[in-house]
Amino acid sequence: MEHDASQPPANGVVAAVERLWKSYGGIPVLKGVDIDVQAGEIHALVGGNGAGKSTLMKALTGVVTPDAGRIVIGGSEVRNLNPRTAHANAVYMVPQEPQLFPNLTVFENVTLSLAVPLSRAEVKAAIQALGHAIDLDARAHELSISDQQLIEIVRGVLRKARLLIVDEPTGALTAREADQLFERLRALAASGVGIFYVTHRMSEIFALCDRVTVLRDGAMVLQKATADTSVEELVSTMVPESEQVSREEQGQVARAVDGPPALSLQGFTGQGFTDVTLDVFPGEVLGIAGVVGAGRTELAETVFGLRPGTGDVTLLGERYQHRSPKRSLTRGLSYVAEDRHAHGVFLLGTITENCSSTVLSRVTSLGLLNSKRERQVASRLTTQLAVQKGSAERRVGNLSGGNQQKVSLAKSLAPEPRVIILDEPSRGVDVGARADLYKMIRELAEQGLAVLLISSDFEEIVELATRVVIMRDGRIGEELEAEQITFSAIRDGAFGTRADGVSV
Amino acid sequence: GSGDGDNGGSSDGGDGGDLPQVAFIPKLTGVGFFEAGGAGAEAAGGDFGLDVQYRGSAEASVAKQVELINTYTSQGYDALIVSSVSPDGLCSALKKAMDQGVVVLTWDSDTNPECRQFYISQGTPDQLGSLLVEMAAENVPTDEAAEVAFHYSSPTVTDQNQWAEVAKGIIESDTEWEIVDTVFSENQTELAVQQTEALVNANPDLKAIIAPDANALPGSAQALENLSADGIELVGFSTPNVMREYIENDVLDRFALWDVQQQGAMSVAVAAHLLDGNTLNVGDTFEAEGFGTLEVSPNSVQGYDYEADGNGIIVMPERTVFTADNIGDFDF
Amino acid sequence: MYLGIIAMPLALVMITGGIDISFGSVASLSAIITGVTFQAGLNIWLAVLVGLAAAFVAGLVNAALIVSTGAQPMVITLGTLFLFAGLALGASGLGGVSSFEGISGLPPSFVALASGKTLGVPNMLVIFLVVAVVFAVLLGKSSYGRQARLIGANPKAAAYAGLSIGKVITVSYVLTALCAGFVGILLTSYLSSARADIGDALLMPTLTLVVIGGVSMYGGEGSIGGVLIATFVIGFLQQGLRFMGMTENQVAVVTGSALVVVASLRWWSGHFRERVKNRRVQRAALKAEGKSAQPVA
Amino acid sequence: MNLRSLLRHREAVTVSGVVILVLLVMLVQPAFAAPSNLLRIANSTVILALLAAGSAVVIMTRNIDVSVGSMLALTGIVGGLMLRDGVPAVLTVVVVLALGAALGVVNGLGVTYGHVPSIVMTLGTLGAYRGLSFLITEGHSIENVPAGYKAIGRADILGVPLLVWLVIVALIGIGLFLGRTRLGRHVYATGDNRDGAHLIGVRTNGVIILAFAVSGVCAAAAALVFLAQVGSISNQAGQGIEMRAIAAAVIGGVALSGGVGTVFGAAAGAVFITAAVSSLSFLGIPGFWADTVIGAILLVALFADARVRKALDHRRVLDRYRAVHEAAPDAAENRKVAQ
Ligand SMILES: Nc1ncnc2c1ncn2[C@@H]1O[C@H](COP(=O)(O)OP(=O)(O)OP(=O)(O)O)[C@@H](O)[C@H]1O
Ligand SMILES: Nc1ncnc2c1ncn2[C@@H]1O[C@H](COP(=O)(O)OP(=O)(O)OP(=O)(O)O)[C@@H](O)[C@H]1O
Ligand SMILES: [Mg+2]
Ligand SMILES: [Mg+2]
Repeated sequence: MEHDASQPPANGVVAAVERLWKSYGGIPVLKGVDIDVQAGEIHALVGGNGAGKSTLMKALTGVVTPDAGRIVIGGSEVRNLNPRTAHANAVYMVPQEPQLFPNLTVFENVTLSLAVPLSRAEVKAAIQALGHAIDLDARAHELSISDQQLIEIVRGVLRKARLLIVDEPTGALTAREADQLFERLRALAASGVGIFYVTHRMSEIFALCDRVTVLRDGAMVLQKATADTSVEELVSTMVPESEQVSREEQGQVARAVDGPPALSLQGFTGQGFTDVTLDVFPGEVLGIAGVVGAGRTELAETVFGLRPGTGDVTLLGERYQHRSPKRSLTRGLSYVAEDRHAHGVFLLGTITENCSSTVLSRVTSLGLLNSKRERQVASRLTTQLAVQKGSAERRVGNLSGGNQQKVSLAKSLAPEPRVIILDEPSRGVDVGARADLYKMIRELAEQGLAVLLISSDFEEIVELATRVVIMRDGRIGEELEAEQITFSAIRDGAFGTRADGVSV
Repeated sequence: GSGDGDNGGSSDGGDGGDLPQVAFIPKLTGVGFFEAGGAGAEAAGGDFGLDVQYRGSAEASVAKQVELINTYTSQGYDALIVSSVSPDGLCSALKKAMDQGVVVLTWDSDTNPECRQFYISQGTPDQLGSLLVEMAAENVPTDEAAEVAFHYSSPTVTDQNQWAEVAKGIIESDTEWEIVDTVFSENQTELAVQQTEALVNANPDLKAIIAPDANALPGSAQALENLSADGIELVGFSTPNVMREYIENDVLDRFALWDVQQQGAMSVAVAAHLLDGNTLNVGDTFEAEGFGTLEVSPNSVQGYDYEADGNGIIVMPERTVFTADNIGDFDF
Repeated sequence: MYLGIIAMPLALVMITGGIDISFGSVASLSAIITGVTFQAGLNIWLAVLVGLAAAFVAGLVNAALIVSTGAQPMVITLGTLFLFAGLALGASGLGGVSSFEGISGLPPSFVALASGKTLGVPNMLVIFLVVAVVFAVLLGKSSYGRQARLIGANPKAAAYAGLSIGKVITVSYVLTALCAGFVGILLTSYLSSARADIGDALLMPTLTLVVIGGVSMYGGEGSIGGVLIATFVIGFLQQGLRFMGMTENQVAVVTGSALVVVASLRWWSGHFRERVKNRRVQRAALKAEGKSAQPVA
Repeated sequence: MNLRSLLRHREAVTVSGVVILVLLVMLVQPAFAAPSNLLRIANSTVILALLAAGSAVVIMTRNIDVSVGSMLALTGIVGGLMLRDGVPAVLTVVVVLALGAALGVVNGLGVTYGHVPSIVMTLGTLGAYRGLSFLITEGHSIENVPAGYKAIGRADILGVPLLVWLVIVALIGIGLFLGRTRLGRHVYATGDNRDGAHLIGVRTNGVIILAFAVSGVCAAAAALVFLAQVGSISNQAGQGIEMRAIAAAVIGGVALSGGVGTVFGAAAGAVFITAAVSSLSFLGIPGFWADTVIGAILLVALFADARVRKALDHRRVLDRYRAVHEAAPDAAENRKVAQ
């Protein structure tokens, strides 16, 4: 039984949790949290990686069973909540990692979660309203991770929910799609839906949300109306003083232009991109901007040796033909994959096993693993990247999303590459860690690495890149340097609006 | 007490009271043929004052039989009576048992002669192989060209292959028949039905199917019934209870078997004789209650060269051909 | 023991996310080829080498088909299960033996391989423990074992991490075939007869050991220790039940049920332990705050 | 439908495999393609097809059922005993099917609430159910199924055996259930991504229990067919058939990793296996070489299938990218308008 979202309940509170406890293996993750959401309210939930946001939201939808505490939905306590009873109570969550059915079509993926059948046209319209057209008959496993995320969101907004939870929806979306999503969420809120919005992007909190709650180490440390707070306050409550890193100046690393490029592509063509020519020099961060589907991931994967491609590749002065991931890694080229669950990490493996997976030959003597050396590699990287404290023997599958991303990075840094391609590196990384990450990327460049940064987060490109090329529909468009690198310039280039003289 | 007690191995191991313990082991359980033999053996146990236990595994495999033999040997059984799935596969286990003073006999399907004391045979390969051809020849004239096929359990099973080889030899030398195919159904009834159906469809001129296997024969009969194929003569070996309705429905005219219950009982009688401290050698005769006089034949009747004291073959006196006229007299 | 020797490399294959159901046929093939070459006049130990070489080739065939077609290992090895079993029969026929007779007359030194004792310890136990140690080190301590586990955990991520997937998978199937061939030869020694159907009954019991040993059907999880324990526990359990005078069928019912109950208890006990632990931390934390616990739901 | 989109349907590939096989054997022995022989093959496939369909439903939920052979034996023995002792056929059928469902539910309960991996659970019941059937029969096979019941095995409608019709109807029923009903789609969803299915409110435990129950019912139906076609049953019936059933499902395009496939594919896989086995008699290959030839046929078929599939996938990826890039100018238009 679905509740009609258009009728706000008499009580303003749509849902609330009281004194909620949850531990994993004797480690508390939620320590007696109280939180609620009002009808028509968009309530931001923020906190560092591993603070417990996703766990809290999962408890509210019955995905995880709390150890103790009350869950109140629509004014009455619900016991033994599971996703089905949550749905019956009109609660729905868009999860942090897409949970689509890889072998079902897009259409089935959307409609299966709905109680009322929808026509193809309606589904198509709903998808287009939030982004671009996606083939309804494509199987979900054929979609890029961003398209998968989009489908997840579509499922959420089509659902006639009274409480909608969106867990970091914009991680894989570009600014435009995010804007469209915000409009949609505002409309839903206006019709009386209560929304929990989990995010790491400060700007979104202030642009979209009415109230904000900060979680730290499983406890609530701040709850205020957004109007009454500031980015500074949020950041300082999220990240304990001692761990805060001063935000770097906008000053970008000067690149050592003289000398040959570390990576050079000439007339490079493959699946999804055509005739790409570009150079990356040691010491620079070359941003590749573009919208979802521009073909940047394909370009990176082809260079790395995962897909076939034609054209010349020169790596560190030598021609690089017959590419394979293994050769790339031994020759000094690393790639941080975009889809961390599918490609980036081994969820069943421990942190240590993940970190050493790219350098197994270096921690092996006579065919046997040297576990001491292996642990050294892992601890150096986890310290450098500030991966969540605790045992290095934890399964990566049990880490929070942001920490998984850090492990994915650590894995690629382990072989001490000379050229590194980062594909959406900061997806799901919290503010504090993001500052760390940015600092680290700059340091890597300073140490002489050539960094190729693929990002759909234009602010990130502006902040990090020393040079930017824009990719559209599989081709390299314009190139921006130094002062030319501005948010609007990139956006115009990526969406192709500049050429028509349409200003944005 | 134990029979060849010179090694002083086992008196009364296990918990079987004071009666000597005898394990009667089939190739596999769950097949009417072996069950009947087991029933005959267990019943005879009472007559001869032995604790006879029918024990086997559900699948016919060398490894399982070896496991069983080793288990019973170490439990101190006094005699083992085995229908072997392999002529030499059980040898080391059986020899170990004999070394410990256990009486080792085979029934139905033999091992190599040096691995047992006596084999209680339902008939020599020559007897059984020619019986198969004789039965087929009742309805298919031997002096006319005719297509015949064989159908039994598997290319690796000993006794059936021996009979089939003898039969094939006779067919080649004494008849105008042509053997068009030999198919195997691996002890699976539904496969037996399907194999015969395919066989019949593939060979429209087929005149006879020879199925010396307790599973292949009823399967073939069912297939002929399913196909309503009248012109094909079916003969083979199986138990009367299984075949009764096919004989009654006139799907086949005759098939043969020895009285397997009697074979089980006779094996137990031989075991009892040996456990009483008697010795037997080739040419000896002895009185067994209910069986009259039994004679020990040399291993050569089964085609072996091996000769030794206390070693030989005891062939059952008779085999039965079942027809509509006499099948009512049997119940096993 | 015999089962255990194949169960360990099979565990390896399953940890890479594959499966091999053809090993019984490989055991038969290797046994019969050893027998046939021995009968042709070769020294028995050279014949054993030829038998193992046949197993090696069989493993390569499995691996090559699986890696090159990308088809599901279960069906590929089902195909080779038939193929190798048929070839084993054929080889015995070509060797001039009727397939149902088997090849005997093997020298005593060879027969002693499986049934003899060294320093009072049964050879089989020695062989089994050596194989167990080799595989425990291989899977637990070597780079190869790590790669196998990572590939099973996530083959795509393994490709992104530059692991040589084809090579690792090939090695795992070849090892399985080699061990199967070795077991075929050991069984030949044990039964002192080389037969074409020697490996027929190995499949299900071996698979049982592997999955009871905690190896996941979907790859990435499992250990040699688990398989080792399963080998001994199941071996002793069945032997014990038989000793108690149960028939084979009663043994089957009891082992089958025990298997299920133990597997279920393994999960539930872990679950309860976790809950108790979590309750305890929660109480401690609450006490530290000076409040009393209020367990709900 | 053009050839390529036809080939994309895995069932179609399996059916073409069967057709090619029949044509090839026909070149050697025209009698193989005679309608009577084809019908015979169909009739012989019935048992395997039912078991393959049941296995397929379980595999779709990313589980596996290796106990189908034992369930066949146990339900068949109960059915055989009832028929032999004069229980009306209709009542027997109902009881046997219900027993099959119950045995399947036991498997399902163990897998879901018992948290036993399905392979372990069904390996356990593989032994246990077969042991039980032995204990019931004490090893004797059950003969003398009434002729009236066996007549079902020989009855035909329009020349096609009745049992083949019944199985086709059953397959269509299961196929429609899986493909067209909400619960059926939930079966696929559960196998494809159990967490995801749980998240959108699918009763994944219920779905898995249901799948095992379907497999049990299919095994019971196969047992009823067995009784009609074979006329007797022993506790050995169906030994080792589980692997063939799973293989048939996989050949028919059911992925062991779950979420993919149809019962028609599984049935087509069963036909392929049966046709391959029975082609041997027609090719004049002695039974001695049967295993070798079957293995070779299977491997050649898999190899060819893999090649075709690879080529198709490659084409499809290229098509997709072409479509994306051709649509691109359009998409850019839309974006501008949306500004
Ligand atoms: N299944 C699990 N088993 C063990 N620990 C877990 C499990 N799931 C989550 N955790 C732990 O619980 C903590 C909270 O995780 P959660 O996913 O809620 O964080 P989060 O706030 O969503 O972080 P992020 O912003 O990175 O997504 C983390 O320390 C994580 O490692
Ligand atoms: N395996 C695949 N098979 C077919 N099409 C694919 C596959 N992977 C991606 N695509 C399609 O190719 C197009 C480009 O892919 P992709 O989204 O990776 O580009 P991108 O520029 O890297 O975008 P972003 O990194 O912002 O997600 C998309 O339309 C996507 O749906
Ligand atoms: Mg999270
Ligand atoms: Mg991308």
